[in-house]
Amino acid sequence: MSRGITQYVLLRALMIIPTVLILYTIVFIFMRILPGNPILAVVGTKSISPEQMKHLMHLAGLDKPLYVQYFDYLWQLLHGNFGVTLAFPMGVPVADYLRLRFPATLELTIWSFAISVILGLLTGTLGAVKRGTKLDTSMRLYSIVAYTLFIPWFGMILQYIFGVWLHILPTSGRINPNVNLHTITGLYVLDSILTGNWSAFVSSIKHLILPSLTLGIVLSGAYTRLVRNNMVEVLNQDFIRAYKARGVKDWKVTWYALKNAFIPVITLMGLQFAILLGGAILTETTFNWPGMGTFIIDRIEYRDYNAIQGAVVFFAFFVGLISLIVDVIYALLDPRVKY
Amino acid sequence: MLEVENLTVHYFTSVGIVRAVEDVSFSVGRREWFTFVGESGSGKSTVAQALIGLVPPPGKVVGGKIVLNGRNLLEMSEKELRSIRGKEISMVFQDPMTSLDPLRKIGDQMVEAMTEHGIDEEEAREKAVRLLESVNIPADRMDYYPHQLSGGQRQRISIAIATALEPCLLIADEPTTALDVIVQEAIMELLNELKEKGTSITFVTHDVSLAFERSDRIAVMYAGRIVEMGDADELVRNAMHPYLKALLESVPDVCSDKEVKAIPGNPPDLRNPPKGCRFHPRCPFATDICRTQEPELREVENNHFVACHGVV
Amino acid sequence: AQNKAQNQVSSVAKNKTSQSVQASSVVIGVTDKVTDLDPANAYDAFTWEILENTMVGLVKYKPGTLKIEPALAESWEVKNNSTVWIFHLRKGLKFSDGTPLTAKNVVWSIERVMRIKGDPSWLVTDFVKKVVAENNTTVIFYLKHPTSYFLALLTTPPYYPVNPKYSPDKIDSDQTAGGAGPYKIVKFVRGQEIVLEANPYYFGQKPKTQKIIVRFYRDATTMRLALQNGEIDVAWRTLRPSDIISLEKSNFNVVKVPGTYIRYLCFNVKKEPTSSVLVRRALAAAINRSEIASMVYRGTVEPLYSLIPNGMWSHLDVFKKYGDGNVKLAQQLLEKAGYSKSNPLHIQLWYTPTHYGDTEADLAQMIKSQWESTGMVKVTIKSAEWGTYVDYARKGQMQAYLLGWYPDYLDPDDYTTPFLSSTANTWAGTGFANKTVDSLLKKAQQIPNQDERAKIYEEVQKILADQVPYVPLVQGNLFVVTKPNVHGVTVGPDMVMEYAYLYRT
Amino acid sequence: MLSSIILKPVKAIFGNRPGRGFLIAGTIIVLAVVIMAIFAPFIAPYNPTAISSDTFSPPCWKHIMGTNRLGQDVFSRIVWGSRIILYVVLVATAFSMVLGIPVGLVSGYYGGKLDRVLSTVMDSIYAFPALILAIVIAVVLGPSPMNAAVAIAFVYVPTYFRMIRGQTLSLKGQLFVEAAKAIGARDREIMLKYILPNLIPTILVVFSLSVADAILTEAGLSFLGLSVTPPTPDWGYDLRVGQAFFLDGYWWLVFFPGLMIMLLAMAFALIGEALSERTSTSAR
Amino acid sequence: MPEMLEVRNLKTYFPVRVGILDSLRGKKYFVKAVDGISFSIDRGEIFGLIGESGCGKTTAGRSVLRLVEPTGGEVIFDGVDVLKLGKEELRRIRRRMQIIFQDPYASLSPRMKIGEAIAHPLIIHGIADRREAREIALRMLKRVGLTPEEEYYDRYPNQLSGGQRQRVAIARAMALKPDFVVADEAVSMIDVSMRASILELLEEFRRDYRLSMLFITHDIAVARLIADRTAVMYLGKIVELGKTRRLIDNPIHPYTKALVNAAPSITRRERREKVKLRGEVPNAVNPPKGCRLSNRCPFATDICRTKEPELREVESGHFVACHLA
Ligand SMILES: Nc1ncnc2c1ncn2[C@@H]1O[C@H](COP(=O)(O)OP(=O)(O)OP(=O)(O)O)[C@@H](O)[C@H]1O
Ligand SMILES: Nc1ncnc2c1ncn2[C@@H]1O[C@H](COP(=O)(O)OP(=O)(O)OP(=O)(O)O)[C@@H](O)[C@H]1O
Ligand SMILES: [Mg+2]
Ligand SMILES: [Mg+2]
Repeated sequence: MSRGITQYVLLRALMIIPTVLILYTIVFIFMRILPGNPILAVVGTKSISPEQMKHLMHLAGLDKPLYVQYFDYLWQLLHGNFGVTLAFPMGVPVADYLRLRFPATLELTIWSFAISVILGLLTGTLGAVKRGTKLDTSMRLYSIVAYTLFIPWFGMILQYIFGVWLHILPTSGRINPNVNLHTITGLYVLDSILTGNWSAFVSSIKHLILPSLTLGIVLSGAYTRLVRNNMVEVLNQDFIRAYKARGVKDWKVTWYALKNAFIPVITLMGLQFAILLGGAILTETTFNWPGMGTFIIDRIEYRDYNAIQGAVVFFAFFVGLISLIVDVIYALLDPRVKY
Repeated sequence: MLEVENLTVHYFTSVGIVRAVEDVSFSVGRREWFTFVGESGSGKSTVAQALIGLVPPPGKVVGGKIVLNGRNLLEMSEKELRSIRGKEISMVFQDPMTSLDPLRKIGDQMVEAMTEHGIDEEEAREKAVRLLESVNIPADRMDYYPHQLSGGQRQRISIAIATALEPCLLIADEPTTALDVIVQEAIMELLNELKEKGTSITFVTHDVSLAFERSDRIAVMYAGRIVEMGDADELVRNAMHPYLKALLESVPDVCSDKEVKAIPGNPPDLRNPPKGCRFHPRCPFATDICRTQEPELREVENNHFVACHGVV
Repeated sequence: AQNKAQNQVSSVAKNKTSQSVQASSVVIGVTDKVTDLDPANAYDAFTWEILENTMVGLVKYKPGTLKIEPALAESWEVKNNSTVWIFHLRKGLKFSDGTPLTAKNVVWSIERVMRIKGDPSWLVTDFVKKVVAENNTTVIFYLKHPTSYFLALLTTPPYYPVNPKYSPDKIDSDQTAGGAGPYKIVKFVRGQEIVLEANPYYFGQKPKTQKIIVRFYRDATTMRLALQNGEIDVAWRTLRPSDIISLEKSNFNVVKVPGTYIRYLCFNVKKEPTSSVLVRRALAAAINRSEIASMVYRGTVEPLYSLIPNGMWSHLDVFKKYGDGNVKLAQQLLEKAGYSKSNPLHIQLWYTPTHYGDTEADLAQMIKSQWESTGMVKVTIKSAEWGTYVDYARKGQMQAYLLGWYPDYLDPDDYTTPFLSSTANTWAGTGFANKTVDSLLKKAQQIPNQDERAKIYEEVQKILADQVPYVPLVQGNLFVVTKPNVHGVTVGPDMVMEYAYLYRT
Repeated sequence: MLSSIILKPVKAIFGNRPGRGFLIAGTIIVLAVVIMAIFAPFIAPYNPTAISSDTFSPPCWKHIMGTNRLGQDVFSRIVWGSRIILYVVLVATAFSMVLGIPVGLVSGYYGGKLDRVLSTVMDSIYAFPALILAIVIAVVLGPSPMNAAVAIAFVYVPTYFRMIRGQTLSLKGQLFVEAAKAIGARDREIMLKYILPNLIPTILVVFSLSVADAILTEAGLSFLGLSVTPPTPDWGYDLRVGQAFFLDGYWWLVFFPGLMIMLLAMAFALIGEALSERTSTSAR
Repeated sequence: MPEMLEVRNLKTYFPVRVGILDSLRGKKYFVKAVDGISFSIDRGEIFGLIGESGCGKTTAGRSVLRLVEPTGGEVIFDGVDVLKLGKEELRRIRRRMQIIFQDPYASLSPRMKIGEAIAHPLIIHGIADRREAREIALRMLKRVGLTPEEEYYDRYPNQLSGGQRQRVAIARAMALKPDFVVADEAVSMIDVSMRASILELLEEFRRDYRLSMLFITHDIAVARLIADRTAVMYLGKIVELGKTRRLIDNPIHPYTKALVNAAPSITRRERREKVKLRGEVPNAVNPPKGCRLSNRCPFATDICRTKEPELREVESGHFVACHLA
């Protein structure tokens, strides 16, 4: 059994490859459809001799035919190398940026994820248990309203209330710059715990609250809906009535129902994580969060091919990894799954 | 032992009130096998669920009494009810595929049914093993998940769980409908043994042959009402209600070459049941009074109840 | 401009006297980025600011002025018709990590720039033929042609000696070893912050504040919030006009610094319909600079009537002859060019959305509205991301488009040659070429006498206003907004803030 | 709660059925916005792009939603802005339906290698953060409503494809399809006459939910400046510009555009929710 | 009576869905749903096929019509081997071979008016144009008792009860005037009170059209009522075949005995001989060696566990596959 599962995990991991390849190809094609290139973005409005232009293009490897560029980059990727940036500044390994930016996004998404799941479970369960009542309708409405909140708008309103008006929470950044934090993982909360840095801990938590609340609430809507609907379905199943007919306590029955309702929710989580990453872009923009989202937007301005390709490939890989984890959790939780 | 009087259950759905069960009265004695038989939608399951207080929303018991061993279940608090469920009254459901929690080992589910009623874990485990053996399932299946067992096995486990605390009343709602005849036969045997041991059984089925083959007493339901009730032998020999007569004539039999006769028409829509006797649109003997006045369930002979204006 | 700058310095001086308890660190917020810590490749205004605070060249501007004063070099001599420049270094110079700094380091660093051929390398290679270290303290430059403004060039980062830790022949973007400036870099996190500490080996005055933290913000709003929340002490480049105005109202100190960056509109003189000089003049006349300054920039910029900024010698308000928002003149000119209300001029106006800040779209809208107020123009606004925009410009694919200019060195030459010399202006894509202008500009580069040069530049500006390949719009001011307890804001006309004078009580 | 504000009047008319209340509320909002878009010239009191000196006027009788930094009337911009968002979203949705539905249908019906390749590609795109992909595409294509529509369409094709393919797969296994085969129907007839009509409820649900999603994506793109060029009024873009002034107390610059985005997305989501409840209950 | 259909050694195997591990290892398993069955049906005859759930009855019926591709064997319909036909020929022959499914809820498209559902096959086969097809459909509706037919024509399936839907399904099949019909559990999902009428309807069609029918059921009582001859299936094989009454009243194979014995009956209130099978139906992926019933049969001997019994004629027209018969 346990050998089975490791093999399953390994094989399932192989399935990430086509996903990454497909996204790389899409981005590669799109990035090169239209004029402009990173070197021009760097040179900008300065006069530069054709020789120097050529020199710079050569440095960046952009003088090669497109298909060569395509496979060159793929070849690099195979060696775990994301290439170097092509603009502002040139030549910095993209991996350095990812190492710097990704933990920020990860920290934001993890917290938002936790918030959305907890909120979703609470509201969804509440709605399902009280199905058909006003409370249920409210919860269903909550799910819709939350889901359709426009992230920057909602974020700004929170900023206004808690940052400007009440003045109790910071509205941008990840940590107070005057706090010195020795980073290990790049996840500030974790780092401050690891290094026993109390003030960094407080500061990073404070900075996390608004962005993760924004993103978390928005995404909780989808969970509310799914949990509620699954719960309603599960609660209508015979085994739930069978539990009750055996005199099992209500909270236990609800818990078992929740466990069953949770199984399909797990599948959603993989996809939801992708949406979370998308939402993170807007959240990062609104809260000046130095993560992947803002990185990608910055890099796009300069047509930094390598950086965008690298970021997309990395994201694709990460999303693949998440869905792998989700599948494994699913397989572990649901005894019916065959692998 | 169980006395039900004027039980009425309605489903308050968004498209109208479904009068699933109306004015149903019956009693089940000790060691008795009492069967509800009727077509789909006639309200059998609703009665069964009402007995144990588990009518699913939007259904509500709107009237009547359910007296078990002298106590009216409808007046009990949720907590009291819970303490009775599983211990004095328990239930087996129709679909063995869905009546066990797919995520938990069957052993755990069995044990829980007992520990919830104050039996300690160890004892419960031992008892669970014995119970499994009593329904002919090897004890090592304790660690199996429901999907690893066949439908028949699952249904036997459901029965084992339901009878773990030796309740005096076991409600079985079509426990064999999803199963094959050979398995069905085994389950019926099992229920019969339980009855012999002293459990009363309230059985629900749409299979007329099955109902009449096994039961002591039978209530025939039509559109939410009992139309005829009495000893099984008596009813076969001396069916009085036109519906039951027609029903018995429409069922083919393995053992005889009798011709079957179809019943004309369709079952009524319970949201909007026919006025008067609910069977009158399909009844060849219907008279004016049948169209206007609802017949009451009357005892026509000793222990033989019929609800028909045509029966004197 | 010089006058204003001096006022600035005197206020700095006043602040200096009232010393009380000083904090050991000041946090500065910016929306710019440090792109590249290698002076061989860095080529944007804010990165140069960091480089100028952590490195220093042979000469530098006197804080807050256009006057050049000695830095690493104590003195210098000019020979051979401004083609040989000899510099004498101070003794006992050290880099910020204590490594001795000699003439050899200076030469090595400049040769490194020439070797690497990075972006700003032309500031060296276009002028310097050879640079040699005569001995440990003497550096001699041999120039390609007489260059009257060589000292101005020397103040730019490509000429700064860098720590020998820099890779000798590769761009070293993340190198924090720095040079010999007043500060050294102790921490650099891309996109987040850079932390500076006073350089104990600096030859000049000790900085007022031991530690400077610069935080990078993605946009002005978040930076402003950070200032309001007390996360930063100084909000530096670039707040939006609206932010500055409202911050000033709510008790923050706002220091206005005249800038030397200019905004202008380009016309493609080779492409219909802007190939017609009448059209170009008409469109220039329809532009209302004061309306732009007040509505788009909310009074934070000054109208500009020439490419050479106000306050720089030789500046002439040559575009005043068209007036501001002179709809009548515009209509006349358009009619002459054959357009009318029923046959309006159709034109595309391009801008780039992020490179020049959020106000850019408003600027485009404003110009559209002004042009259309003639009733004879129909404007379509178009935009492209910077990388594409630049490509379109170079290829001459746009008709009318907005650009801006940050000077590389402070001399009228840098505001004329790159725009008007037909060999140097290919980047701008206007296609403007004029033999007279070409030869005038060449001449001005070689004459050492400033008055004679000024005459030539005046003449060039007149041709510019006549031909209208560019329409100067506004000249930027810079604003520093600080908490009330922050003093010593010092920004020179090169728009670089000198952190060494900054302190907080 | 909000529920009572929206549902109360609806309930008063249509009774106590949340599904129906949702449907009605959603339809009303959508209709209102559509009417706003169609009759914009008659509804908007001012030219939405006209610059005036009456800047930053707070909501008042003259300007019910105030004016912005250029003195443009916010309400007029909101009214006209509905055109852009509807246009982009509907064009995008039409594109992705036209691509996603037939391909999903054929792919699911025939299965085989092509199906596997298509599914892998679609799943990959689907699993990737849609907004990020849309941003990359929109930036590259340049800001214009059509390009934004293309970018959005691209990322939503997989939504339709997967849904349709999945449904087709399950319908394909249903008895009535087998029955159609048994009466001798051709593949094309089976797909068009037996499967497609049964996909319509799903399509409607996916349509409303993905339109709700696309509205937010469009708003996201224009918030990042990738959908329209000024002075074209657009909710997402106006919100973005308003952000700069929001904290100075000019709340109306942000509040109204954001509210409209939410309302419109919510309207479609309400419809989708109601429809999906309907299809799931009418299933049996 | 001439033979309408002859099935020879029909086999249908299904690949079993495996986890990705096995699929990548290239392992394949098959459910031998139908594993070599032979029988023939005469013109106008109703041939019953009974057995427990999962024994392969439905698969047999679908294989005969090639709604699933059989793995092997022959299906001779009116002299033609159906399994050898090309796609278009198959489509054409389907006019003459129809099927009625078990689940009346699923066998009609929920989005198609029932009138159209009946008319469509006529149009497909070019038997009638649109208007004529409507006429015929209306006639069929009346014929199966859905009157007023004009009103029923425009209804959708969800507006009908199960019994009514089954009538529609029958009307659809019969509209083509087929020679042969597979009725797969045609009454098992219908309300008790309606079953008899459906059975009557099928009887009528058989009489009127001289229809041959493969009548699949798990209800022995129903088989007894309607089938002329009956075959009993167990795990993909026919274990006993003969005249229905003879088979039910005097079963020979232990499995048939158990089956008949287990069937409930109103008139018989106690069991006859107790033939009890042990355990459960084994997995069809991996059936027992020898006789497939050997692990459950109370009479099993060594030969049963090693050698597979042939279907032998023990009396005229009565076949049994049991070593002990
Ligand atoms: N949850 C519910 N909501 C609304 N109506 C219901 C619900 N459950 C049952 N009903 C209706 O109540 C009536 C009686 O249903 P019940 O399930 O008791 O019938 P039954 O005799 O058990 O039928 P079956 O043989 O199909 O199980 C039916 O008309 C049914 O449609
Ligand atoms: N399409 C299929 N793919 C894989 N296995 C199948 C398929 N159809 C049927 N089977 C399997 O083949 C075996 C026989 O199934 P079939 O449906 O023919 O049995 P049946 O006798 O009709 O049973 P029931 O009484 O439940 O209808 C079963 O084990 C079933 O799981
Ligand atoms: Mg029931
Ligand atoms: Mg079957």
